[in-house]
Amino acid sequence: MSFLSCPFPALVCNPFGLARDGIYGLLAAIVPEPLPTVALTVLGIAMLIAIIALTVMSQVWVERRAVAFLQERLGPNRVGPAGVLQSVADVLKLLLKEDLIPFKADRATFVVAPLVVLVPSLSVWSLIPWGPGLAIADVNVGILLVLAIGSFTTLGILAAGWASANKYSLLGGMRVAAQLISYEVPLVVSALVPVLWAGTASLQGIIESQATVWNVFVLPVGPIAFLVFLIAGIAEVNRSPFDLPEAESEIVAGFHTEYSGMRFALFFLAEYSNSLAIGALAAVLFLGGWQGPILPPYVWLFFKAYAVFLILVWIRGTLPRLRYDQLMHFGWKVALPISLVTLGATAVLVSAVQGTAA
Amino acid sequence: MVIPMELLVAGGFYTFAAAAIAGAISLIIARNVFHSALFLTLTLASAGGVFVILGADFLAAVQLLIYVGAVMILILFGLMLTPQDVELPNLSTPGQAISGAIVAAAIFVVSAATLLSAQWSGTAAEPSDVATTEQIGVSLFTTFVLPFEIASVLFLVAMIGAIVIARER
Amino acid sequence: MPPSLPPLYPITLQHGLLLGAALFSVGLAGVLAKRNAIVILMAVEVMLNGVNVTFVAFAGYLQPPVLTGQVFAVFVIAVAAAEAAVGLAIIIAIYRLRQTVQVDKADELRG
Amino acid sequence: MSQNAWIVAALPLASFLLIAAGARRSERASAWLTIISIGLGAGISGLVLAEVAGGARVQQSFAWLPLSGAFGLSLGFQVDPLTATMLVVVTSVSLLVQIYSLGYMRGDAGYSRYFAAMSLFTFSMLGLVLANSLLTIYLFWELVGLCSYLLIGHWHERPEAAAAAKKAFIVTRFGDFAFLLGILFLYWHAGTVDFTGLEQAAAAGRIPAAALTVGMLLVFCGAVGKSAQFPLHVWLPDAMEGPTPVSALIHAATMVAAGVYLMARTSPLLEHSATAMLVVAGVGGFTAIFAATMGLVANDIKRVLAYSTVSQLGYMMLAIGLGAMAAGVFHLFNHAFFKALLFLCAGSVIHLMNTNDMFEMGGLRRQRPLAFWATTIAALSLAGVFPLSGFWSKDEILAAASAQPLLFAAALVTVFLTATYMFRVIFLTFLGSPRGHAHEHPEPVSMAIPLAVLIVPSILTGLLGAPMVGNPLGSFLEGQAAHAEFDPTVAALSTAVALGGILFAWALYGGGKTEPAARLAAQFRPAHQLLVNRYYMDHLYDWLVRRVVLGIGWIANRIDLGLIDWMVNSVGAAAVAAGGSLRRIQSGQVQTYAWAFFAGAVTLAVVAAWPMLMGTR
Repeated sequence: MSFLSCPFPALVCNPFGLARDGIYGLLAAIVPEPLPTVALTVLGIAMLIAIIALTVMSQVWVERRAVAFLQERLGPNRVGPAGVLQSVADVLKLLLKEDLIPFKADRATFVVAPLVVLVPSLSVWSLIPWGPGLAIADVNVGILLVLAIGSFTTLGILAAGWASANKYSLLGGMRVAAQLISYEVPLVVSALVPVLWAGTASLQGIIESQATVWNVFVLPVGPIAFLVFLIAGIAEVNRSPFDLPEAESEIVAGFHTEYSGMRFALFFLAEYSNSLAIGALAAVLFLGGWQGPILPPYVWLFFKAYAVFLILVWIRGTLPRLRYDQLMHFGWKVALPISLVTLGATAVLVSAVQGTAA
Repeated sequence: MVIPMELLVAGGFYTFAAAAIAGAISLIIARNVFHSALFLTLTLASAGGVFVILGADFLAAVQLLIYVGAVMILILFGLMLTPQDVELPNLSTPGQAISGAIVAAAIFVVSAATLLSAQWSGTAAEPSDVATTEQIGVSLFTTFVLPFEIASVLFLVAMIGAIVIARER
Repeated sequence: MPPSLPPLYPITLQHGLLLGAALFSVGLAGVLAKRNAIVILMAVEVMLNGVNVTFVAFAGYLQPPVLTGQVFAVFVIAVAAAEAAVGLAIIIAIYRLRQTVQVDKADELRG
Repeated sequence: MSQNAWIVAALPLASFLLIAAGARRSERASAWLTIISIGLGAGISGLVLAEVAGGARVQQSFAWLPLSGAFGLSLGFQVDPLTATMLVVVTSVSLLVQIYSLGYMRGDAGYSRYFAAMSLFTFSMLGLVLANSLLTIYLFWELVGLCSYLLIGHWHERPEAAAAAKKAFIVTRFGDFAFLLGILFLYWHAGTVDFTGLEQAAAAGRIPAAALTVGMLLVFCGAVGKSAQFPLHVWLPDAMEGPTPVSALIHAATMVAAGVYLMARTSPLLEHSATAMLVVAGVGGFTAIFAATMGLVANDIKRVLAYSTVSQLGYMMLAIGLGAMAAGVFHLFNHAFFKALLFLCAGSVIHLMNTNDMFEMGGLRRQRPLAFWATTIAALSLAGVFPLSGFWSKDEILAAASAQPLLFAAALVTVFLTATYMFRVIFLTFLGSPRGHAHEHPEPVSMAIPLAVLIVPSILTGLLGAPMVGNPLGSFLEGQAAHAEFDPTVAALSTAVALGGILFAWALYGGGKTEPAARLAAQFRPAHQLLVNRYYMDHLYDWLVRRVVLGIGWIANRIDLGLIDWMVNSVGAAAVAAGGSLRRIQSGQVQTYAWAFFAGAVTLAVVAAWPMLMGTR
């Protein structure tokens, strides 16, 4: 267990684990199994959602400040010291806004769509391990399940675009759908490289297989797979330079044109949560997950995920938006072949290492 | 009092089964094609949940990944590329619809009666819960290598066929 | 042996098979009763899922465990994906030709 | 090293893949990748040969498609003296040809494509040589055919080249099809396609004699196609439409040798069937003399060399058919070097003159002295003049044939013809006064080096099989101390005949004059016409397709229209009449049909399950 190397008191190194054990002991004394387990899971989920919500607010502020810095602007700097409370103000504003539903819209779908986007993007977090034995659910097909749950997002966006009864929203929704299914293939294929390397699809297993060397440094396949994963990941979360679905100048903000107030905030929350989730996945698959010296595991994973998010911000501040045909061309004719070749090379390498080729 | 694990499993099964069947029925009843598609998603995802309970984790993930991630999107695309006229009644002529329902009900009755009256030997009380991903992979490349190859050829043909058929001339 | 319902719990093979049969039948009803080609395609997917549930149930409950059911389910999913692609291509082609996807409008082969 | 002999084949494959993947953007990179990979391969082949000479033998295979039961396919390779020898021949000739191509192909639009195809071809040929089973050999056999198509048709914008490529591909397909049948046939009877397994089965008599004969003849058909034996030789002369280095590599030294190699590889099987051996020897002997006569009148320098190749391949087949496998391979070995040299020299003068027609050349000795001397040495070697390499191998074959008067006579006449047409080439091309008009540009060094290098083996490799040193190559290939089949009488006779042929050529074309030949041609006009028109073989095939095949088709069409269609139409009319009354059921609604289908299924299920449902069973 690598968090044993953490030199601080157990309360710092493993507060979640301690809290879990404490609450479990408390509950187990009063109510019978499996209620404590269920209660603990529900509690964990609630806590996770709270953490994610707070993190998203920090992400928004960091992104605005960072992009402003890159573009030699000031960025938000009025609300609170250095504008840190800007996000809080924005959230309050969104919550207080009037909630509009267009007259021609398909009401039921219009209302459900943001949830279809948000719920899976939060569910993904229940599978990410924050430390040894510290995941709400550790399933043996973890990575597949993460990617499968992630694919619900497409559906929600498509539904939102359709339900808005607005040509631009519909076009935006279809653009997202086409983009997401195009980039899902290289994403999955490059995510399979660490799976092959670890011999397991369990996220914990993949992290543990990187005890000596992170997958991103496994030459020659690691860096390539990581790069493809990162690019496809950016496309999956619709961020610049792949943010065509919401290209304001072309289709008026795409699928969420008609959304306002709280419902808009849900899309917003999902998008930033997804960005961070891609960071966390990249950390788990390629950057050794929660493993790292001195600091507690959960801090390491958070750092790594946030670092990847910062790379996304950097890219957003630097690169211009792609044209749609360039996007498709890159996805199918560049990213996909590279990821397939990488996967094939990994398979050959793995069987060479295991000596099962002949 | 201890709640047996079996009851939890049963609860999960019934929830997912009910959702799956409800989704399937709503799919048929819904007047709006887009709603049908959303209900189909519900059915497919619930079937994935049933797979988990029946001990097929890998298949559940595959179900979500392929159906929700690909097939559903494909269907929704098809929907949007073929504007739907809502004036027509969405069911066939009453005679066709009713006789269809009768035949479907008869199929259900016959198969249910058969499977309930059969003597199932060589079955376990609980689903076997083993890590099956690797075994599925191994059997795909050994025992079922021929069907596997045929399926890949089928994919190729389907891909080319779909492109050729749907291409604008 | 006359048919008898299985107990409410624990979940046995028959529960899974019943669910499979139910999904298959509901899907069949959809295939027979709907007139929109895309909905029919969706109903076919439901039928295929009913079959898959049956396969998976057998794979889960057979003793000693045999994975053939799961492997076949994988094939069914693969074939279903191919079927959806070709089916939708055909539907789109029909739409271009006749401006409708109602199956009862496509009766060129009427005797 | 021999444990990993597959690396020799993997290197050119890697270079092909690299070129395809991106190196094609740089012509330099493509060419040097090819040359370096084959150079390394040549080095490794040398090491392998040394190890095999030291007694190493390798036999490796792994399951490729392990299907259920006993049936399964495996891929593998083996290294034995034959393989090691061939590896060295293929890699060294290939290396020199690639170096030559550096200069010859300069400025060609498809430079990278050319080298990619050359890499792929070398890979295929090496794989073929390394293969340890008929199935594996067949795999590479087809790849070789494909590469040959690509390379002959390299200048595909020229209709003749495209047609020649198609012709080569289609004509060899006939043989390949028979080859595949032969593999299946042998597999059916022996239950294996491995060479060792087949040899054991044949030795143990587990394959019926008649089956072995049929199987080997079918396999031989494949060799007939690939090695351009009569009657499938027609593609090889046309294949000269490809770039000259291609002709040197593919249509002289290696690919056409695949057929000979196949027969040498299966010669342990062949030995169990006297009939098959006789057929092989007969076809070989006939092809040798048949092709040589056509070489006498061709005006295209490369075509003469092509006919010469066909003829020499006939020699090799003759040797193998006579049971002298080592002699055949020995000749193949020598031939690879001097024929490559001849082609490269031809390429050199074609490069200079921009024409293939010898009557537009003449007097090139001064402009291309190296090519002149190299051609002369190679021609002497080809004609079998003592002590050049061709002399030793040819005499070994002649000695082997001396027991069969008819074949011996054919072989001896061929020696005469060979000497004649080769020196006709030299006299017309290099001697006399220039008739054509040279585009003088200096010869690139990369083209001169291979010529100079190839002269050495053209002179010396014969010593490997010379009786004075105990025929080391023969012993190596046969696996036992081979008695050198050397008959001084035969040697003297053949040398005399060869010299006679040279003198005859001098009489007709000496000093670059052409009048005596023209007079002779006029005198024997019918025979000359027969030869010029290549025995009307192409016309025959054309006629066969045009008249016979289409005629049968016409008759079949008549029968089809008159009889079968009438029957079908009657059935159809009956069905229409019957359907007229039933058509109301056809609503055109697919759902109705589906409904009927499922209703029927339910009915059947209920009927079948009735006893069970009632609890009576």
